[in-house]
Amino acid sequence: MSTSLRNNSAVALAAAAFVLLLAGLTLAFYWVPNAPVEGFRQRIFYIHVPVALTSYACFGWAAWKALRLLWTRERRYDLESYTAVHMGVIFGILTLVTGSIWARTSWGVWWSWGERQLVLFLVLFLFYSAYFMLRYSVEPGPRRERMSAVYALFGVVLIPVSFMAIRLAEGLIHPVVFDRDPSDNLAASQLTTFVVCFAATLALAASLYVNELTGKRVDERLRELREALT
Amino acid sequence: MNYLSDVGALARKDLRLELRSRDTFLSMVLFVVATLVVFSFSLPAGTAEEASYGLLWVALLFTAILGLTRAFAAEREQRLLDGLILAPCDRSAIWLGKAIAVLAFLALAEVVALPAFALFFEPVTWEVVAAVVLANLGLAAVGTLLAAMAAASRARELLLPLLLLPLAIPIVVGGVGASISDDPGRFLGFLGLYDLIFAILSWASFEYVVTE
Amino acid sequence: MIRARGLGRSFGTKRVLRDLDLDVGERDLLVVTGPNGSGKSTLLALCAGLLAPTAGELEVGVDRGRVGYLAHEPLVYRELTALENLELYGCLYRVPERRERIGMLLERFALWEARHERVSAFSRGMQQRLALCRTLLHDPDLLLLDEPYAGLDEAGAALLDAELGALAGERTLVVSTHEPERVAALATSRLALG
Amino acid sequence: MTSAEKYVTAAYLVVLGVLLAYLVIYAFKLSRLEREVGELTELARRRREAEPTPEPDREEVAP
Repeated sequence: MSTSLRNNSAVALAAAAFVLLLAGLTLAFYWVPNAPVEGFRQRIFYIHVPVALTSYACFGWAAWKALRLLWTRERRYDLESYTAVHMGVIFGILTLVTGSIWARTSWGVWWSWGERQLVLFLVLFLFYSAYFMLRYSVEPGPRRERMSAVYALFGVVLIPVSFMAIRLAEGLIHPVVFDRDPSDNLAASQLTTFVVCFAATLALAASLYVNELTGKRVDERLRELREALT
Repeated sequence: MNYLSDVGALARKDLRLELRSRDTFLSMVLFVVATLVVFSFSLPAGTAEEASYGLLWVALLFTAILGLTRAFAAEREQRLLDGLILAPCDRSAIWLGKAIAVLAFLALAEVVALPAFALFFEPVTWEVVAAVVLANLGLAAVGTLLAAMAAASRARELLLPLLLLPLAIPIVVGGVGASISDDPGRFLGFLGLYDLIFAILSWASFEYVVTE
Repeated sequence: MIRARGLGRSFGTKRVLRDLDLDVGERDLLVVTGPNGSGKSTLLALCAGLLAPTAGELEVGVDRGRVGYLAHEPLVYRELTALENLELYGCLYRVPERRERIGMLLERFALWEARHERVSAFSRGMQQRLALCRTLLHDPDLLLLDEPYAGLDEAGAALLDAELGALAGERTLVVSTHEPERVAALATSRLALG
Repeated sequence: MTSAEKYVTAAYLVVLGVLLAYLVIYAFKLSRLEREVGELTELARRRREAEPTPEPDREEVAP
């Protein structure tokens, strides 16, 4: 894409993210009524679940870019996959933090093995930290790009598999907690707030992704320039 | 037919190398028995019997990691992977040959480990044996691919456990579940599904890990 | 057989090969010379397909089953015997009448007596000769020899001279060496790197 | 503020905090890039003064 086109879309993304975030916050705090049972603390739901879903989206995007790298051997996909994984991990950390705060309000403990999604994010966090360890311990070049791509693909396959494992582990290895599935009995107003918040976090992730990608591209171009000059 | 003869030749080579040096296999057997003994000291008297099955699976997992760290040792020290990659055979044959060798070492170590476990802790039911067999397949499949990745990196011995442990969590869940649950079928089915998915994924992606 | 345009390769930030154009015909013998670290081995590894170019493009007219590659390392298992190594590669390269061909090569490179000995017991020269057997085992159309004379004594070097003499004009050869005069007579083209 | 409200605001503030931290790290990265560009332009200028005529860069194969 020509740089002017890219700049405009980056600005558009940032603006969209800002507007949606603002809308999401006001809706979540002021417009939507308190949930019948949980009352005020249910409002964490409007940040915790959108951030979690955005994290999944980032990992999915990273796997998609990785697949294209392996398929078309075009080297620019490596940076895109790497940035997407980086985004996924940042939102993963946010999910873990907001999730443990939610566990604190609901069950008075900072961590509960019964909350499936939290446990899954812990597994994914471990997995993708190893992704960065892999990247740092291999020389930059085609070999590292392909290995990172393969590992990112394993990651996205691991998400459903380990979710099944965690579900199987309930009651036998981990304690069962009455786990009200957050997205099933939502009133209309709660649903709209959730959708706006989700769109906001997605736009935010996309905006950060585009900026960081540009930063990494400049980094690489500078390295080539340095190579050409020395 | 050629593919199988390649895999056979590669697996025979690994087994012959192991018979000559005998270091990987013996160290795995001693490691698993020593780990079980250490674990026996780690459980307070009152804990439930099921806890010991958990120890068995942790011991098996780390024995597998020990074996996998040695998997590409010869290829890495003498830079032999280049020779194997240049051969016209499908590169996944290298993965399958190595996975079969790792599987053999794991099985041999478990032939000693399971009776030792039965002696020290709880009886080994057929569900446990079935789960161990399925877990071996999964560990060998994914572990061989990750060992090839680690072999190409600087921090080899450190990187392999980091790469493998998150991917091994479903195997441990399936294994422990099959050992202590009164309905082991679900867990064995899950282990089978895991093996199928990750064996195919490892088989397909090995080529991209060892070449440029 | 080999065509390179603007070929480049860098490892991380270090650029080893830069903007290289190269044409090697079917029956040519290209001698590659240059100081250490000038990219000779990298060029051969690129032609063998072990490394991917990070700049420009490279075409090799034959698939990897018809390429013989002799690297710095012998690429044989130290704990296996000479025979076992060649049998492994014979199987992987699908060499017809494998036994006869292995026997003939071992004899030609004076390794027949040591065929049941482990490579770990071999001297540097014997390992180099075994590596040559491995390279020639499947009768390749393209031979990439990275400093083939390294470690060879006078007798070994004479064996190699005879071998190269027989192959020159029949096959495509790319030989990187620090003693170009040994192959000067056979060379059809020359490339000085670095 | 009830304890629930404290926790909810804490959750949103944490998210904001992490984003601000991300921006700070990104700012450091930008300043590093800026310094690097400065170095390279300096390098380029020195190189242009050293060799007024650019020498050929391609290695031809001697027949």
